Amino acid sequence: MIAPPAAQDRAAILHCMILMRRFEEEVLRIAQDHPYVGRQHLHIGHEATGAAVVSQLTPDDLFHTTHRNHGYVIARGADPGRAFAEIMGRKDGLNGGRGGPWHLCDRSAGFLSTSAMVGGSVGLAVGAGFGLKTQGSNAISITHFGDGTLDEGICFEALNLASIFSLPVLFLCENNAKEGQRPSSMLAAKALRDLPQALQIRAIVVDGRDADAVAEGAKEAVARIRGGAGPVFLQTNLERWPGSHQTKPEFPTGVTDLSLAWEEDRIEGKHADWVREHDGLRAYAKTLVDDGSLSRERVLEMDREVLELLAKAREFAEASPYPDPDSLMADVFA
Amino acid sequence: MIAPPAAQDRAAILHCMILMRRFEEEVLRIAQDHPYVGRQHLHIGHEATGAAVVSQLTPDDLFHTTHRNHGYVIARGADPGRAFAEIMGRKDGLNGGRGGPWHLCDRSAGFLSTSAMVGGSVGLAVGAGFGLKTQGSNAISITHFGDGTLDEGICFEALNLASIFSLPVLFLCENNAKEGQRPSSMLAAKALRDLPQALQIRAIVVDGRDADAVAEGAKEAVARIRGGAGPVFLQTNLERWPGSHQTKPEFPTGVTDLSLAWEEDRIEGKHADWVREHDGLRAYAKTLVDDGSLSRERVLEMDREVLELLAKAREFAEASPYPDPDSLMADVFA
Amino acid sequence: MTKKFYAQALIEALTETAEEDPGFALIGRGILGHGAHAHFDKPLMERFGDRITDPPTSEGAVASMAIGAAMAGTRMFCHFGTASFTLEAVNQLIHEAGVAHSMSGGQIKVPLVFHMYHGLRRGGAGQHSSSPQSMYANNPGLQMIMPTTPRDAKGMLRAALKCDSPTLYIDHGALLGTEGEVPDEPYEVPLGRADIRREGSDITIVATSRAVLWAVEAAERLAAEGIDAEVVDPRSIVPLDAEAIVTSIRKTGRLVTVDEGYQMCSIGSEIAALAAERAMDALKGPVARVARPPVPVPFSPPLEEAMTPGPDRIIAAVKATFA
Amino acid sequence: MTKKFYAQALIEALTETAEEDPGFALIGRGILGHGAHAHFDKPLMERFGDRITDPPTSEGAVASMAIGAAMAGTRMFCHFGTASFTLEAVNQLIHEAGVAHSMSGGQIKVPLVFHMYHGLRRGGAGQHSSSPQSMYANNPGLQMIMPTTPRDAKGMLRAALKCDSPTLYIDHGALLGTEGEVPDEPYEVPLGRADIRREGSDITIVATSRAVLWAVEAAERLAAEGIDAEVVDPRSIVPLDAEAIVTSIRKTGRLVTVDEGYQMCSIGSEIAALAAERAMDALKGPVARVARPPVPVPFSPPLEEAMTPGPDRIIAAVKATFA
Ligand SMILES: Cc1ncc(C[n+]2csc(CCOP(=O)(O)OP(=O)(O)O)c2C)c(N)n1
Ligand SMILES: Cc1ncc(C[n+]2csc(CCOP(=O)(O)OP(=O)(O)O)c2C)c(N)n1
Ligand SMILES: [Mg+2]
Ligand SMILES: [Mg+2]
Repeated sequence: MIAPPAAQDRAAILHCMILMRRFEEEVLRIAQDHPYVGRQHLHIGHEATGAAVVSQLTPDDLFHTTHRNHGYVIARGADPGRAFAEIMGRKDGLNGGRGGPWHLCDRSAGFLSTSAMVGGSVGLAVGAGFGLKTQGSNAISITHFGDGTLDEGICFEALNLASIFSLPVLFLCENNAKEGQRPSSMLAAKALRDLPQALQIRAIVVDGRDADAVAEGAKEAVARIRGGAGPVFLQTNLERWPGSHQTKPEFPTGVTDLSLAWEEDRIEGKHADWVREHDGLRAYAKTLVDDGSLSRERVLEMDREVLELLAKAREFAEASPYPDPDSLMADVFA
Repeated sequence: MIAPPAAQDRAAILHCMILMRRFEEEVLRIAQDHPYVGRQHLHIGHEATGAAVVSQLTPDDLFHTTHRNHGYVIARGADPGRAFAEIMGRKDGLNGGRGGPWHLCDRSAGFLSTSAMVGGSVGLAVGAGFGLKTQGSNAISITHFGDGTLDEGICFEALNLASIFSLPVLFLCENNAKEGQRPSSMLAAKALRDLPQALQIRAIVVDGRDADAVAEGAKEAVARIRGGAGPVFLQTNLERWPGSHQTKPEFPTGVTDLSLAWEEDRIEGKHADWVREHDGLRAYAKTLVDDGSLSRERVLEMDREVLELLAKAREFAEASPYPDPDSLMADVFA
Repeated sequence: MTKKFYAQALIEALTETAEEDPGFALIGRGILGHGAHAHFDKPLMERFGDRITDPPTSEGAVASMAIGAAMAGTRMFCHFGTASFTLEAVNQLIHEAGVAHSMSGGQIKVPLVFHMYHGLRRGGAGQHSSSPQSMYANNPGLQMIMPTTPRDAKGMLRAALKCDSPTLYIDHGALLGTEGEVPDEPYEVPLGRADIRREGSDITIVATSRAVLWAVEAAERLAAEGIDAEVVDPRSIVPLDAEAIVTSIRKTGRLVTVDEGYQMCSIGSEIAALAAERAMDALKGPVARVARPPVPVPFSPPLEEAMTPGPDRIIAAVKATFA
Repeated sequence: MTKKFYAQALIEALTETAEEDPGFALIGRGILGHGAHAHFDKPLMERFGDRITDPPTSEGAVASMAIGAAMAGTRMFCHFGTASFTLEAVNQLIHEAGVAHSMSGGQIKVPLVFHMYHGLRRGGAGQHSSSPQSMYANNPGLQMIMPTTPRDAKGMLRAALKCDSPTLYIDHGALLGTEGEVPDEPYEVPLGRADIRREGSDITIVATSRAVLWAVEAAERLAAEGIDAEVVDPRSIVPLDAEAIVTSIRKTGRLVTVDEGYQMCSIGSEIAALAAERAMDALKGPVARVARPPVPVPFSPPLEEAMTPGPDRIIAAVKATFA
């Protein structure tokens, strides 16, 4: 496994964000080229949250993820070729083709499972926290999930368990509620954090598009949890990418053009607002270039490196065969 | 069906409380005489809450109750003989012997069902509220449940639904948490009301042993709900009756002696504290006698009337035959 | 009679019920799913959109809400989407809806239809492919319908919506786009009566839901090889028309069952057991079941395909009973 | 060998596992219920009470907690109490524990035993009498054991606790007070092997859990009437020892199944289906199933009694197969 990006390194966070973005763009192309690949829940637009949180973790920390998990798996160092292969149902996929786009799992990168049942990962992550605590481990358990997940009773129960037993769990809520159409959550609470707070769980709310803000919030959260102070609810506010449709995502904002970070007047089209205000990747590239952390050239070079890596990864995946139907009954029991 | 006690009538509330208490004492004797009757979750000690809340309702209001529901069914006017018969599994039982002690149901008294699945009645009552609202009815839906019920995810979900759809539901939480031993709830919240409040449900907390306080709280709650302002969470704080053991309740406080209301120095024994501080029935009898609302004689007379009624009811139940085994397959479908 | 899509027929049943009963209410969005035939819900949405409540992702409480409302006298239709999600509401379906009438000694009625899409759907993988019909059928008090033609979809849903018992309507998304004749005048198809989808004399194939389409296809192909199969579609699982099924088995002397769900303790097992109990003396060969093998549904297309109990596997099973 | 109560044997399996594996953890209180044999949990509570977590009434999240901890490498035992309550955790059992290993391509292990008490228990009525074994068996990825002797309880629980797949241990409270010989040395009883509880030549009775006691009683009484019944106890339902069951049916030529749960789509249906598939040619009479009729469990003692598939009903069913 590839090591996760060096902690606290802002350039590494940006690099990770580019990787996450380009990975998902390629997934969308894969879905267009191979119609059977099915529904995709892309992580586009969540990169600042994902990369910044991952930057605060150690390889021993354990993840339970949801249907919208590609970004995390890649950010933690899973092989992109095997990830593409999994999304395509191929033999060399991370799960041998059994999981597909909703269930990418790489145990060596710290992933225990991906539940696409809304609320599933929250309960399981509390269990991983219980296991780690029982084992006397210093690692923590992380689960990310959407705002809509708070509607499910199991999520409430899980938060309560984590709080009563003071378990080392980071509840990372990616709140992409404002999608213009129907919100993914229908919660009577004034604010999402009112729920964990009612259960005496410390809640931290940050701007999920701002990688620096997320990294800071995650740092505080992880320090608390690792210090034994119990679970933390970290809510990152995001706005859903305009291309994310439940059945068929599209490219209404076009393929990412990183030079828009410094050529802002070129941003146009129906969704220019999203790119200008909600695209955390563009914003972070601009921040790092503006404050002199990175040159424009280095940013574009990173992007080229990522694209090359992913081109090879896609080739690997395309070349991978389907699993042999005779293997159908493998791995039912351990 | 017998009409519920005249609203706001304190003497009627006391009368109802005596009925509830004596009914449960008889149930305990029935359980001793007929060992098969099984587990009993008696409502003893909750009378002030039950009678006072019922006094604020109209016959059209609909109830969903839990395993600890005898008091409510009797207070709303169900026939005590048929209730005893049900507890004994007899043909003339309210449910024809199919429900038994946990599931007393009398549709004509406004009961829709009794769920002994913790949290079950909460979800169903939200449904009844939805139904009533859809029907344009002026009636409200009531569910009572224990503090432990808040542990269940379905309860959380149901509170949320009631709040988002602003349904006419009274959530009556009989908080008997302090039982000395293991609490029935294991909630990380500082106070139970933090949960409904996080979901923007108005919460009212009263001393559940004080019938006047409960009646006042219930009056406010019912007025709000009937006025269309959405659900209310009414929490009544109680302390569990010392005789309530999960498998086999006992009489450690003895059979109720109402003259202890004014002969307090006769209160003795291991559980004297419970009788002195937590027996809402004794307290209310004392209050009404002390403030001149009722004479001691009238209180004792009420008690005698109730005992007579229940003695006949018990006779009726004992005389009722078991259902014919040939009727086994009746009433599976409507 | 007019030729209509299954999706249209289903919506007609709801629209007619809404017309007739001003109290009728619906919970759930996307009644026709998100596929090519979803737009057929328009007649319902336009006229009765205000009767439909869009709930949060809270299957347990949503089921309870429908049950409680039905108990309070509102006739309900509750749509769950993917049947897999109903596994969050099992306790409510079985221990509340299923027992209410009986446990109250017949006092309480639950006029309610739960609708859900079961089955393999290409890419649903291990968590979105559930066919829970056999699990639910193991419990008392819940009617269960699985119509497979537009005519039956409308007629059985109408019948279920008229009665006062809770009914699970377990549907398959692949049926929405099938076409068939639907009566123009009002009608109902009573529950508990099987339909012979194809008459035959050599073997009985009992299949349910989408698997009926596979069974009919298999029967046509078998006919070309000289095997004349009878295809029985129970249509309603609870109550089950055991009489008609047993009559067909006794007539042909052979039985293959087809079940899109897992095999163990399935509707297929139940039908095979009926044969063993009531047609043993008439059987000329071993019974065979075609169903999912016991492995979580894999995402990979060829693996999912390999576990699908489609026409090829049915034909192989039929031939094996003659071996 | 020492004569012990089933309750003792069960606790010994847990105690020995706790001794061997310092990481082994338990969730749930009242492992032996609240009856006369509950106190036999003392050896476990005294030595390993600190390994046991007492959870809130949150079945779904409690199941998830056990599953997640097992995924993270902690060997778990999770006690649910009454099996009816697990209906709040169906999604977690089936869609998380059951699919994790397969869906991850074999990467994730779930070393976990879920324990619960199923069945009729006098007065459990419609919500506390569930026998969900058939429902769970319809799904892949979950092992299922239902031992009926103290020896099997200890040996199979030990075996299940040693393996890395999730197992449902579906128990009956009435077994806790039964006695039997238990080996003194460490041992395991492997999953997937049926036990012939009584040899016989005239008919095979396949029963599970408490129903094995009824079947043995019925067999003794039938012997007095000249019918020599063989009683087969599958012990493990998943994996099922179909071979042994079919061999016995082929030997005797007759079959009665006994299932304390409901009949439709039950383990009894499954066994009858196996007979129809693999022993048809050896059968001398119709198969019969004895199980609960499809009515929610009534509280009233004579009604509950009337639906109990006890020795009388087994004997009647056996005789019917000879008619
Ligand atoms: C138990 C369950 N119910 C319903 C669904 C269907 N579903 C898939 S994603 C989704 C919305 C989840 O919203 P959120 O948690 O905010 O995640 P987002 O997709 O917005 O990132 C729903 C309802 C499901 N997968 N599982
Ligand atoms: C779903 C479910 N889980 C567990 C139980 C077992 N149980 C019966 S009563 C009870 C405690 C309920 O506590 P509370 O709601 O406070 O009611 P109380 O008995 O204290 O009045 C429990 C856990 C159950 N009946 N249903
Ligand atoms: Mg969301
Ligand atoms: Mg309580």
